[in-house]
Amino acid sequence: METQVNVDLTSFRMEARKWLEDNCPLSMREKLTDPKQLFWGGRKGEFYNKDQKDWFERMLKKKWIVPYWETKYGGGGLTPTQNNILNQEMTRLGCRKPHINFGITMLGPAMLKFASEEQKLHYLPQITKGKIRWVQGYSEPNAGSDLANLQTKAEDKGDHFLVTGSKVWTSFGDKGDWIFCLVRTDFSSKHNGVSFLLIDMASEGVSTRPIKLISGNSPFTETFFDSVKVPKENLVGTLNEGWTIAKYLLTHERQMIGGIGDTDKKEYLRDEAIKVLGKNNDILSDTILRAKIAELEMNQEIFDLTIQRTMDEHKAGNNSGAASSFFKYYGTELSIQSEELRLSVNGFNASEWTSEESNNGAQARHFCRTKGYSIEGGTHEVQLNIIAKRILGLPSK
Amino acid sequence: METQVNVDLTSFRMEARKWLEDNCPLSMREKLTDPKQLFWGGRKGEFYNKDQKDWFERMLKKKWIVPYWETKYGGGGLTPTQNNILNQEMTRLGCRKPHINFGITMLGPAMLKFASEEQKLHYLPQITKGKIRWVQGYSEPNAGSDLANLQTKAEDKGDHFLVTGSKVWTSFGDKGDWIFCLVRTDFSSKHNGVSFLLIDMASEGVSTRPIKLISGNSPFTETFFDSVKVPKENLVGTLNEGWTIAKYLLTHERQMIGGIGDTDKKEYLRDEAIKVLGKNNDILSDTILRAKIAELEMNQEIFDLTIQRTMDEHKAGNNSGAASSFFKYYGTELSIQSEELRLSVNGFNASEWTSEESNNGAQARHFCRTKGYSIEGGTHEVQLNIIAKRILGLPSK
Amino acid sequence: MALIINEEQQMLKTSTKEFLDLKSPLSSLRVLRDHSYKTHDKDLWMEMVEMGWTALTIPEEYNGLNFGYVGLGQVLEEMGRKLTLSPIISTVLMSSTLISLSKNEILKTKLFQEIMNGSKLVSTAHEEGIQHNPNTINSLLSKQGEGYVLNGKKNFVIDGSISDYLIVSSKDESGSNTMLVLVDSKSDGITYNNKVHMDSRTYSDVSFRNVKVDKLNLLSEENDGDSILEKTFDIARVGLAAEMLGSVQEAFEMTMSYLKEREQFGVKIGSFQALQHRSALMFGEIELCKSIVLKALQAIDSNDSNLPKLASLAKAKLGMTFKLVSNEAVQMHGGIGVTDDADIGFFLKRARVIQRILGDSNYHLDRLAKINNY
Amino acid sequence: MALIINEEQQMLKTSTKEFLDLKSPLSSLRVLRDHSYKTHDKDLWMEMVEMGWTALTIPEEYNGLNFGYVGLGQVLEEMGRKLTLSPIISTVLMSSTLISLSKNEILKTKLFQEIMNGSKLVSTAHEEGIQHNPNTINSLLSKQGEGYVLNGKKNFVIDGSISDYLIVSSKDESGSNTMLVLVDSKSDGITYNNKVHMDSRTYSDVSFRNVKVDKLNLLSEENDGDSILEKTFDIARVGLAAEMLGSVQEAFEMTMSYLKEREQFGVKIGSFQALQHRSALMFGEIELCKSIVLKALQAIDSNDSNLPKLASLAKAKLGMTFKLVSNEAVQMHGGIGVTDDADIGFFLKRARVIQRILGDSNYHLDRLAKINNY
Repeated sequence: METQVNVDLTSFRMEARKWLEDNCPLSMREKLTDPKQLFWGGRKGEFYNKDQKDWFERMLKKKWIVPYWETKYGGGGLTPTQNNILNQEMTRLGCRKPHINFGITMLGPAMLKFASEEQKLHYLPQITKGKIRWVQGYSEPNAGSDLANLQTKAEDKGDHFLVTGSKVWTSFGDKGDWIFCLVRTDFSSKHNGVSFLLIDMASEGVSTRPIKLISGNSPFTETFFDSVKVPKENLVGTLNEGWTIAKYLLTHERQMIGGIGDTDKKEYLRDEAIKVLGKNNDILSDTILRAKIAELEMNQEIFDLTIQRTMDEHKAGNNSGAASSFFKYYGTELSIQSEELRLSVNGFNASEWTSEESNNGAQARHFCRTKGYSIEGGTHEVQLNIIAKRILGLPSK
Repeated sequence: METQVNVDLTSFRMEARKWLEDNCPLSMREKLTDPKQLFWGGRKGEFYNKDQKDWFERMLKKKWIVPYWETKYGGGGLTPTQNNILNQEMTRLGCRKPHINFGITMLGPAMLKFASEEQKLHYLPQITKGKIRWVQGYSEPNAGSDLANLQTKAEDKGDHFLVTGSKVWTSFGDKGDWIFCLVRTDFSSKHNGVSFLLIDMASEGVSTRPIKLISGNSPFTETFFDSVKVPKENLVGTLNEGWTIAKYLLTHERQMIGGIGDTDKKEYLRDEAIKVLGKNNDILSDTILRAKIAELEMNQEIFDLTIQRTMDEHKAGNNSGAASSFFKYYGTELSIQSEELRLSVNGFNASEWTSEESNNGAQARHFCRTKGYSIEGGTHEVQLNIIAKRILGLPSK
Repeated sequence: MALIINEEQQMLKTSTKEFLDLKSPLSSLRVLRDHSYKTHDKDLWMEMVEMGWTALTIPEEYNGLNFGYVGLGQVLEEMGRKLTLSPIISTVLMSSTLISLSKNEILKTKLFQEIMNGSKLVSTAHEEGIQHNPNTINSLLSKQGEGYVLNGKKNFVIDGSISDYLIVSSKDESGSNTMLVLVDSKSDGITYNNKVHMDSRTYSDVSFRNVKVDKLNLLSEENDGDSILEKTFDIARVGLAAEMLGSVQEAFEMTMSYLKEREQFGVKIGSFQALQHRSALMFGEIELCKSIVLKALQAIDSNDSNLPKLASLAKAKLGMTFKLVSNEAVQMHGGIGVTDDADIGFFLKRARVIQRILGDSNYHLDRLAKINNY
Repeated sequence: MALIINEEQQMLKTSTKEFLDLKSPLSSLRVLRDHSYKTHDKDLWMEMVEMGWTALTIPEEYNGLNFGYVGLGQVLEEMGRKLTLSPIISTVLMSSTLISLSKNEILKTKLFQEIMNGSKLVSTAHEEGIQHNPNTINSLLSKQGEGYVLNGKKNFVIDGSISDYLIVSSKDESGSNTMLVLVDSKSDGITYNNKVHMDSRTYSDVSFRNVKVDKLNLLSEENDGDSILEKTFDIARVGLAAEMLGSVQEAFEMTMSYLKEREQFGVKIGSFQALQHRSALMFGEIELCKSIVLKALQAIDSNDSNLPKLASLAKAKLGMTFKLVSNEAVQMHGGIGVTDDADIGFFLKRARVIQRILGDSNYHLDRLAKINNY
């Protein structure tokens, strides 16, 4: 029996490998050099080039945009093990993801857990086809990490909610189609009066304003709701209990930002340093930088092992491992430190901001962008609070 | 006029130098290798050898045990500038301090500020003669850094107080003669009900128990007061307002522990490292340790400059400088880090604990001892709280 | 291989914990120390032997339990929690490992049997400087008649004061081959300078002066001395890391309990956010430690060619984390933490000694960079 | 010398602050940046010239103010608070300093006058790699007829896009002498690649191809090129540290204000103990920074032979502290801190660029170790 399963998995692996080799255009196996090379889909979605279009459409036809969802929801129906094998094969070949969407990574998992069957059958297949580009709306101008202080309100008007307020830090809000939102439906209690609502951003009264970051780019917007009518059936889960869904989603977001599930091929800072700085008596010429790189790479390597261990424990039904807050904290911290060291390695070149040679200051801008990682999806401080209180059980005052 | 002052100071310097050269025995100019080489005085005070005795007695005759106190209190009557010059000359020759006593460094300054003239005339001359070894008693078993929670009580019995309770972390309580104590004289308020009392440790009902530290040594005791009668005239300052004196004294203690006023000649960790580890291509063979030593020595050097700057600002009547909490924190932190690195430098030898070659584990024990520095005299955490609140004005909850 | 321990390994870990909770609580260390720094409790050691701890890593063909190093790692981790004094590091982790890599089958069979039945203790003598430095061997093994004579000095021999045999590294007369020989610790020409260190354990400086060595006592053949030694060191580094992992967790847990218990300024000190954040950071570091220790232990059992790198990752990371956690543990215990009455200080002291054995964190960070060619 | 500034220096500092508060608030940087990265405000520069800032360090014999580097340091510190864009680093701190060390009296008199009256800007061109490396000079100054021709490439020339003159380091044909020459920036054979960096300032890569140099334009004599360059670098490092000190203090104070203002979870975020402790640690580091900057500035004016060590201490310490404080400042500002709307991010960006100029903290820690012979 066991043997039969292994045989099946091996043949699945071989088939997947062959299919990917046959269908993934060579240019779609190269390292990403520009965010535009990712296809986000949705009403305004445009393909970057023909290879990207082919790749998306072939994967779509194969039902491998979201390979592990059930087929009735438009997924590929793969088992977790098959899905893992597919991921491994894609990583091996260096295949880019055919489609990126918060609908897949965030809303989908939440809907699978909390939505009605009707809602699932309506929304999930659209997500697997890349038809809707989803945006998330949690934070508000004066709430920041303090979600209990949400002010955007949804008034019950019989057949619809009337939504008024604003959200900040909505990722690519100006490019999205629909937003999943936390709104206040009851002001009498803090955590319980919040609901989880899906809003079409084409509705009257919705507008956005880009937020320019210190990197000079605008991956986020502010989104305004001015008496927006939202049908009642767009409520996911129980009224006033959106907090449960939000917590579930934040966990997913933390893992995403923390870098879990990243299928990029590894690039080592040390190789860049050797190339740029050279060696002296067989060791990197800057011995102080060398020690810092060694320590960073030690932690990166052990962090990767820790993700693996946690997944393996999870598979073995043992959830004693570290929490998502730790992964969010540590994963982002390593990214930040890595970009800081990369600046040291590349010296005068690293801080260029506009030249063509520097790809419009890609490195410096990326460095700046990482400074947001320790803030988005719950600040470093909030993660440490969560670890201290929920995992370590340290008392409140 | 200015010129005359300079001439006088120069001649004072020359006289002091000559006197020290003539009177300080050569062995009293060597680096301390054993705490016993310090003379603490008091009833049980014993001289380590004849040179130590000669040195103390000559300085005593010269009135330079406490050179900067007024002559009516037994001091040498030197101006601050003269005292500085004397210190410089002593450092130049490497002269050991002839006498160490908390009476000089802690109680004395507090008495000069808060005691009655009668008390000053009674106690200070004894201090300048090394007749009383003073001990301090602030902390209590369940108070730690929280002085407002003191429980040792002094009941008013008409002509005397009746003191009951206990103190911990009394330095060398088993070797001391008198203790200056914070006692509670009013339980109705926290800060205001505390008084500052001098107690003869030979009184009936006083007992001590040594506290053994992780270093294996016992520089502290626990001191117990079992219905001890203390004459009313032993109260210093106003009844119930001992807190003011305590705060003033803590400031002095912090500066002491933080290393201000240390006249020892500098020893550099780098020299030890070069000797022990050797070089490779002209740089220290362990390049990682080299970077850590360089960073530590950078901070040590700049910390010394910061002490100097603060003193110079003080002299110039400008007190905008850093507070004692910062000096206590940073000075002790540097000592701790320095001992940690010294362990790395000396490898297997550093952790020896009992052998003769290692001078009964002097290095390892000293390392252990430094771990107390960040706790005594207000923990690191308390110092950071004080800086945040009093200097930076950050709000309380 | 999944990064988890299997059921058998978990059972071993649990039974070890139960055994040590009962027979060797943290307080045992204090008792032995206060008895003139006794090296270990001999009866307890025989119980450990009976439980098969000395046989765990020995292959079945030599009547061992063949439980592997992941298994031994669980035992060491639990012993790290109690800071248990025993000859397991010297005899099992180092010497038995070295012996298993030798091709001297006669000696191997004999020594394995003596180690498994608890009749003999064995130490390796390999350090010659005051820092771990595997590349410096000045001890000399010269031919004399049918056999050899050994001359040289070794430092910091773990359990050198109690072992029955010493395995000594030396160079042959050509200066190019590393020779590993077994000598009876009572042989003529061997002198000991036993030194108690801050972790209350005894380490010996050992001098060899014209010590006779029978040719049957050679554990290395021509050319394999270095590789045996290097592999022994890597395996031992991982085992030490496993011990440190136990110590780190125990010190951390004791501190978390203290934070939940101790009151100051009218509240539990564990409610202070600054201490909470520092605790959360330690939690994260310890999670990392667990992963690298297990990965490295698995690498030994699976004969993974990445062992040198993983061993250095484990020893470097655990060294840093043990230092951090033992410092924070003492600091968070406040005044009581620096008194000898409190047990928490034992972790501070052990951290500083075990850090140096077979290379401290600086050594292994440097080695990692060298392994990665920079 | 007492480690305090005197009354005159304090007055200069105060008047500089008042002037910049009015004429060059932090927002000016944004305005210039948003005008296609304008290098500076020319009218404002002329006002600075009129206030005598370009004459501060020039001796009286050349009609300068002879106010010394402690004085210039106060101006730079205040400019660091506002991140003011101006040619003061290139023209005054670096070039005027270099000129003052030259023995070419004719050129010196002329250049000092032009710098003091604001008619000319001068840049030094000395970097040839992507890291500061004073020991690598491949640019070549060859004899040609009565004069010379210059060939080579220089990187990261501060204000290279606007200066009227460039002072260029090169080697003579023997390869052993370092030559410092003044060239007109518009000379034939000079080409520029101007690059905006993350601090919104423009730095130029400059190529020299057979550029004619009159022998009267030599700023170095035989053998003194290296020492002039080295001393210029050390003085400039201290000046940069003074600028960084201003930036560090401003970023810290803005953050403390924010902590006292911003509410979250119903309380001021400045009441969170974890943030308080991190703030207190920054306070301490900044206190240290103040001491070393003043000490190093005084060392310039008193011709202290310890200048190299003090300059490296200053640059290393300020580099580390500016990094720490700018990181913490952005982090403590939370979401708003990473938006372009907030000014605090400007400090983050400036920290990363000024860190690299004339050696980053790693460079100077290494240099400190070398100065102390290890």
